[in-house]
Amino acid sequence: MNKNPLKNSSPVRKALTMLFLIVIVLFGSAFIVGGEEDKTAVQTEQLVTADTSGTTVAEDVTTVDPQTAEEEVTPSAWDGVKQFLKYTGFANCTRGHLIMIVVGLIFIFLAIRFEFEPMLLIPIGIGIIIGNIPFMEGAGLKVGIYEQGSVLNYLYFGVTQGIYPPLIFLGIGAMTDFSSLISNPKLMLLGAAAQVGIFITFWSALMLGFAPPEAGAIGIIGGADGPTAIFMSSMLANGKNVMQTGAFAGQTVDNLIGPIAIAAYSYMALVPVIQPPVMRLLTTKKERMIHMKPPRTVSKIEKICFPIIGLIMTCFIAPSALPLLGMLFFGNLLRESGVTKRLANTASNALIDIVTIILGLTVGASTQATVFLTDKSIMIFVLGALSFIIATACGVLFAKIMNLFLKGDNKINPLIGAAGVSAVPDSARVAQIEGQKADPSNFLLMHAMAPNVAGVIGSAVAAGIMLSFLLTF
Amino acid sequence: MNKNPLKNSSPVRKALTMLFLIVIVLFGSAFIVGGEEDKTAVQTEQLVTADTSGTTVAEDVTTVDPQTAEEEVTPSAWDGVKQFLKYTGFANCTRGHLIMIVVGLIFIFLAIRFEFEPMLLIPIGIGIIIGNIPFMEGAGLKVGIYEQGSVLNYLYFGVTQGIYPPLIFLGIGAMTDFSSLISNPKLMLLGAAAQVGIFITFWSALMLGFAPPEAGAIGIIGGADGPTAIFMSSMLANGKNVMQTGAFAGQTVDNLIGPIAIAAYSYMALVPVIQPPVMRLLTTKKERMIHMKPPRTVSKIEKICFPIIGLIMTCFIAPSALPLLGMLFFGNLLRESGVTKRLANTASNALIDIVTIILGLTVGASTQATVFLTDKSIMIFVLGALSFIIATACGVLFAKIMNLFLKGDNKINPLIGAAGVSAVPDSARVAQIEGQKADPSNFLLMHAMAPNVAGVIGSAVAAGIMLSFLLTF
Amino acid sequence: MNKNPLKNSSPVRKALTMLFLIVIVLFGSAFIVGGEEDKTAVQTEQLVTADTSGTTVAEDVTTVDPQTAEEEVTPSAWDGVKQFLKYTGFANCTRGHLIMIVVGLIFIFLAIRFEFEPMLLIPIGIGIIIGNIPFMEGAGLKVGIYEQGSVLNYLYFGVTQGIYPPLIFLGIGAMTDFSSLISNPKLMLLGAAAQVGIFITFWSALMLGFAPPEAGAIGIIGGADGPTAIFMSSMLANGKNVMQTGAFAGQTVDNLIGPIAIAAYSYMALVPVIQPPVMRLLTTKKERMIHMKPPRTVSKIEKICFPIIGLIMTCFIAPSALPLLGMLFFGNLLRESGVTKRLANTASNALIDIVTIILGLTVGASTQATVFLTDKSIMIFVLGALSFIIATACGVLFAKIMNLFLKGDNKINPLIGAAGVSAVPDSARVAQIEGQKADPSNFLLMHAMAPNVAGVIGSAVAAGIMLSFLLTF
Amino acid sequence: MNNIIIAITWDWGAFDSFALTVGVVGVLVVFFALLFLSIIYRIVPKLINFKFKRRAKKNNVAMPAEEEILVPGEVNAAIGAAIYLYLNDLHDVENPVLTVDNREVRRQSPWSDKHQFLNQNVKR
Amino acid sequence: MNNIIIAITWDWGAFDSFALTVGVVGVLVVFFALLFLSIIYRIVPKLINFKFKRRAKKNNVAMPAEEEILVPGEVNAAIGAAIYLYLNDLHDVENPVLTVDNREVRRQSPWSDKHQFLNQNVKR
Amino acid sequence: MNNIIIAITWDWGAFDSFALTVGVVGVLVVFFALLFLSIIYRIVPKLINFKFKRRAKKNNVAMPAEEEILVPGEVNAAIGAAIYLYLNDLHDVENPVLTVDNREVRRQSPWSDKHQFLNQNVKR
Ligand code: NA
Ligand code: NA
Ligand code: NA
Repeated sequence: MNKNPLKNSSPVRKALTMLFLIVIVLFGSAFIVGGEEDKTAVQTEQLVTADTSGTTVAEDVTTVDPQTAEEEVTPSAWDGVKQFLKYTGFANCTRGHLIMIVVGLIFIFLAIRFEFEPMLLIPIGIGIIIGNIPFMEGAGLKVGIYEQGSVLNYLYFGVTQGIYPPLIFLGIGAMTDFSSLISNPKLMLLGAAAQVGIFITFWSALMLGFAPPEAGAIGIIGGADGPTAIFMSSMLANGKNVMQTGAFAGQTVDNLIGPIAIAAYSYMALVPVIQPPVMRLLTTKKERMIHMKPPRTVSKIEKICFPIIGLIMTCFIAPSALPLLGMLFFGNLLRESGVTKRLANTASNALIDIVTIILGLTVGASTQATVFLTDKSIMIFVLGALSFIIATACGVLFAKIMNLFLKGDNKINPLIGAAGVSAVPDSARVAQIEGQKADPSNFLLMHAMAPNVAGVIGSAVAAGIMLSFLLTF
Repeated sequence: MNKNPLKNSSPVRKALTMLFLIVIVLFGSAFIVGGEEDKTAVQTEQLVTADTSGTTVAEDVTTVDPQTAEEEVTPSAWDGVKQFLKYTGFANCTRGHLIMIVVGLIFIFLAIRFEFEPMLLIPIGIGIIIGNIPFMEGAGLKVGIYEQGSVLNYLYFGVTQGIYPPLIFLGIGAMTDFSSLISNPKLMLLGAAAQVGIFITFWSALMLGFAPPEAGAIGIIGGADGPTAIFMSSMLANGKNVMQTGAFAGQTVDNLIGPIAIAAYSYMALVPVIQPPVMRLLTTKKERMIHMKPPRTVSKIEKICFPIIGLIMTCFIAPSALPLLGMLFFGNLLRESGVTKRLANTASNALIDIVTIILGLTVGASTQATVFLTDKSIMIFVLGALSFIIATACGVLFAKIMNLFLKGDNKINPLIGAAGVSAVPDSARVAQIEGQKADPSNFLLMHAMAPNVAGVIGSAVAAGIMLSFLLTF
Repeated sequence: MNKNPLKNSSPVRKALTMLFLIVIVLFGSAFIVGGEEDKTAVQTEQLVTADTSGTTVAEDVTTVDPQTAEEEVTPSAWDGVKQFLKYTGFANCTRGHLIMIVVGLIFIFLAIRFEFEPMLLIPIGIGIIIGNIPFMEGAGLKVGIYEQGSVLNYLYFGVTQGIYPPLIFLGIGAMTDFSSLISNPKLMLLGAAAQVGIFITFWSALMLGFAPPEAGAIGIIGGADGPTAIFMSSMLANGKNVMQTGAFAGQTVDNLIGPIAIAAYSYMALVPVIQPPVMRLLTTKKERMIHMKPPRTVSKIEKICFPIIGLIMTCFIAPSALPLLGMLFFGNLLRESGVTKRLANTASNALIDIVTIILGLTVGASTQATVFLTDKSIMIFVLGALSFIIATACGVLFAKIMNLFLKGDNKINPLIGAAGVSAVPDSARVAQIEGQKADPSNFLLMHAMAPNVAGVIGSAVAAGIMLSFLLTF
Repeated sequence: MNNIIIAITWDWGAFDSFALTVGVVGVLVVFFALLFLSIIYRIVPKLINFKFKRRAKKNNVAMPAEEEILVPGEVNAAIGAAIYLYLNDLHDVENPVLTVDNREVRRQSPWSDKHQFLNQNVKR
Repeated sequence: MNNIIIAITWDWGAFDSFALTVGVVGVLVVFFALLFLSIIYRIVPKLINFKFKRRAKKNNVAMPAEEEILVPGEVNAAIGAAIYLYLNDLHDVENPVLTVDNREVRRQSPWSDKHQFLNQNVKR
Repeated sequence: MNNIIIAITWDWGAFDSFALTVGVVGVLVVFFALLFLSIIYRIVPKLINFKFKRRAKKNNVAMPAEEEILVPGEVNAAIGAAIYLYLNDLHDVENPVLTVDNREVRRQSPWSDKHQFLNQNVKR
């Protein structure tokens, strides 16, 4: 029984609510951009922020020159009050800050209201708010995530250097059961097919004017793995590398870690909204009704061999993916060895939780309006959506192609192809739900887990290949 | 039933024991300062250290020149023994080291014997001992907390850069229930009133000759929040900032992190000793007997909104408090969102414990006698006590003022005003205990929790304001 | 009942299997070293790697010049494929990589098959594999542990700076019960006797041509404490210190952290194989049958005093051991104080697990073939075995000497002398097992725990003394 | 350290206008910030209730009148008793003689798993 | 940020041979890597079984025919029902009114142990 | 690495007086340090007992004679049996065929919560 009348919404209603919120924000921000006199548009957006922005607007927004701030330490108490006011968020607030705060609130709302990946969206959402509390930049307050010596800057170090993603992969490895994949290895190909989206997005990004390393980092959004996307962008689009080849020689890549991470996590959270239409469009009802034969059981020794073989094989092929795949398979060996349960537990609980909290917070905070709200960010969001849709389509279509060569009860339900984008375990759940819509007695979840986890491996391999081409660009 | 005859002591006896110990130490150290022949005074202090110091004194204390030490690698085994002895703690021991080791032992004793904040006093106490094991400074042994490259120095980095306090606030947020405050918001003002102590101490410190940034960091001791005090001193009194204004222009601030942290935690542990006399002095028995009406229940949605609103509001007012308040409210949202219990658990268990252990240890170790035992440290202790007393008084008095405007069963028991100093949850417990002394049927604890947690917010806001004035001093 | 026919092997069979594996590897590697045409030898070694190395060999191993790699970004797709292939592990693989991967697999095999210290051998084993995935060094891929900016390099920082070992000692302290030692302090001398092995190995290493600081770090392998060995080598044989005395003046010490750590952990895991023959050789059956009188119970206050006294005493004697012993006794006080169980739990669970995972992984990965497979590494392994054997012998013999002075039921079973090498708790278990072989009614475990934990303290003291002599060498 | 002679010089001159400003502005801002917050927290529940009530009316669902769920006096007294007992109990600390802590049953440990296990058996 | 006018310029020229190479090589390598892995994982169980069977024959122990332990249809259906119920249940979220979380009983805490404990007593 | 030819040169000359000093001083200091500690730990319990006894006498409370609480032989034997069984049991390792680990019931996870939960249902 539903005790909470707010919660019994269908996916359609979820999608509508979400789109509604996005439209309001874009609409609102367009108004704000239009002129100061339209500021009231912000106030209607969200109950909670109404007061905030109301108060904000009421304040006298005076811009200050930080250089002169120090000289103004003045004799009278009233001047003291004025000086204090110059440092408040009210005095330093811009439209961008307000837009981003609203975006953060929407993230939190989606996480709590619809339970879209709450472990990720709540830290990111609150991070967006924290990163967009306006403060006087350049005054040495050590508050902003981009200010040397600030706490957020120290915590952000693990993002910019790509340290957190491998630690998260360690935890993922320690909590992932690869049995489905081991029992039916051919489903691994579905995880490969979905990676086509990565490369098509890479091309699209190139044609939209991004430099190749940036385009590579953007493409990986389609891999639907937050940690992989952050790792790639910290390597390729980190605002530090200087390119040496072709038309971009001598230029420094942009720092796109923030937009790429936010896009990747946003779309991962929105998998239950994005994938179903694509899946239904590309499959017939008959295909969606295909029952797959139950997977065989997997012996302990197979489970132990899996991470070891996987590590050696994939890393010989793409050594650049070592930090990700090495940790993933390491975690899985801790889990499956049977003699290190204790370490696997810590890796998949305390360690991954701590890293998730800090990673989410700092990735969110890296969206500080003054550096985040650019054309590039918006293009990255568009490309990310494209990437997800193509990846889903490729997974589904490849399953249909495989079916041409498979007979009888070996046939694959093409819905599970969509799970190849990873976004573990949401896209596998989407396959299960869509399968049950076609035939309530159809249980695809376990089958969908195979391409789902293969997608994680596939994206990491793709990332490794990209890195070997683009790191030395 | 009390099985342990050592434990059934009244607060008065506790206070006396403690004062007795402090007197002995000061007395003892005075004697030691007086001359080498009085060394025996040390030996009577503590059963456990008796042997230690006895042995110490028996050794031939030869001071060595570290520069010449290397040349003395000599042919005979006896010279080798002598060289080894030069490196022992016995050879490098000074009175200061012994005094501080005794102080560390007292901290541990208080923690185990009276359970005064054991989670803080034991790490700090053992840290004081570890930081005062005498060693040959400057010989490159990488032992001391102030020696580049030593393990303690690496762990201390999180203190000097103010990284640990926000992480602790994250955990505090994740374990704090703000219901009492939400159900009776007017009690928040008591948490504001108690912060007056901060500013009065700031003034006093100025008049004792501290530079304004140092005075600001000292004042915050009255906020009764260890993490806030450490964060403030790492920002303002870190031994690195160069002042640019007024009479102190060109001077570098002193590094007062150690004394401020030790003072803050000591007084927080001593809240059950310091506050009751002040509370009884300022209230009548009739006032202490006031019963407050039970708080209303608080809905889940209110609890979710609380941290979000609190974060935006307080940080707009004092952006410099963002690292503290941002993390506090982030942790609270993890707790209250209902969808991230797992993260809240890790933040309030593994994460806060790890940080507490390392923070306590390094703060303790930073009291290395050669840098800690100065006039300034002693003045800071005196100012800290003053600060606590004033803060308690202000909280109590403000509750009495509020009562002038409140009627009937809305009246506030002024005892809970003392809880406004924070020191969560000890000062709330003190209010409960004092209330029950006046009327055993009076249960103030839940009411006292409101100003108690408001005090945390209030101190952080006060810290933010101080920072915006003093960081650019 | 033994369900798994693979598991019911006697220690002898264990030893044989292990020796067999080692022989195969050495044999195989000798063949590989002999010439390219013998590569097939590798393929027969291990079922799992058979495919790997098979594939490897089949590839065209072309060595590339990293400097020219960038210029070869070429127009045709085929050139692109070739460029990609140059970056694969297949193209960069050497015999050394394959040998080390096989060694890693053996570690994992031993851990899972015989449960030899699995918590250490699995992270180290997988670390060895990860560290020996071949990649193009110097191309800026940020993959290798010795490449600045790579994730492994960041994690390795805690090894090279000696930060992890003290944190592990904190956890060990928090999980060690020193009761046996407190109840029978004279057994502490057995923990001292076993340290003779350290100094004899130090001499041997000197005579094999190692510089004194390197020899000191190698000697500590005989202390049978992985963390102590890593800490020592990070201080003395870190590839950074420049020596200033004697024949080695002006030379930089070698970086021996990897080989020393691997040797220490390998032999710790092999304690059940190495110690029994030595123990049986040096004792008569009658001696092995000695029953010891049960230890007295220990009061809580004694347990609290133990770490405090131990910390002050040992660190006054050897201040350089402070990071290790300080943390060990700190952890133990957290455990025994009775008021900080929560912190002790975290230190002995989440914290030690996280550090163990990362330490094991990076120590393993530091065996990258291109820096690890040297004469020195092999000599270190030989010296390490020597060290363990001498330490075991000294412990046993010293127990026999003590028996000359003890009467009646105070006599010590010399088997527990072997537990003085530490390797907690494996060498205590070995004493128990050997004792029961002589007399099934003899239970030495609790008695053996006393020299066992004393061995930890003894090695740390020995390390401190070494440091005070050799850090300024 | 050497002989500690604390030279306390109380300098009223240091209490300049800057000090005054910081103190006064500080106190006022802290006060008004928390006053402001307390007002908002007074308003928010009403807004939420308003929204809920409207929704409830639309759905013909009876909403519980939240404000009225007050803990009655007797319950409070019982709770008080519990607290009292707890606070008294707090200082009932363990016998200083050997305590066996059976609660800490850890299954595995890199350093002392078997050790722990065996110890527990032995002590019991 | 200022007025955001997204200037999208779609430049086919950027799709040069390098881009083509990266894309094509990338897709192919990912595909063949996973194909390769899937083949290996198809082979490994057979090797393992072979080894076990030989060993089992030597020891005269009957090995369970692993491949045949398949979950029958009815079990699968039952599991399906469980999943179905679970998925439906997932959105049965708590009453928005006060929830007392008794599960989080922490014994000790540096900042709020007694506080936690007392709160729990009080709310119950 | 290339061809590993271990050139072992045993140089007695390296065993100079410095080496001798370090070794001898090291062994002696370790030995005396632990001897010293063992003496202190022998003394401390007596001091504690003395203090307690004096206090007990003052309070007329009978203190348990701690030293005499010795575990009797039979108990020790029983413990031994338990250890013996445990040590034997240690190598009774799980069936190599599929093991379902029901113990690891995690309630929430950022990456695999529902996945975990569903898996558990499915496997059961
Ligand atoms: Na993927
Ligand atoms: Na406070
Ligand atoms: Na040892």
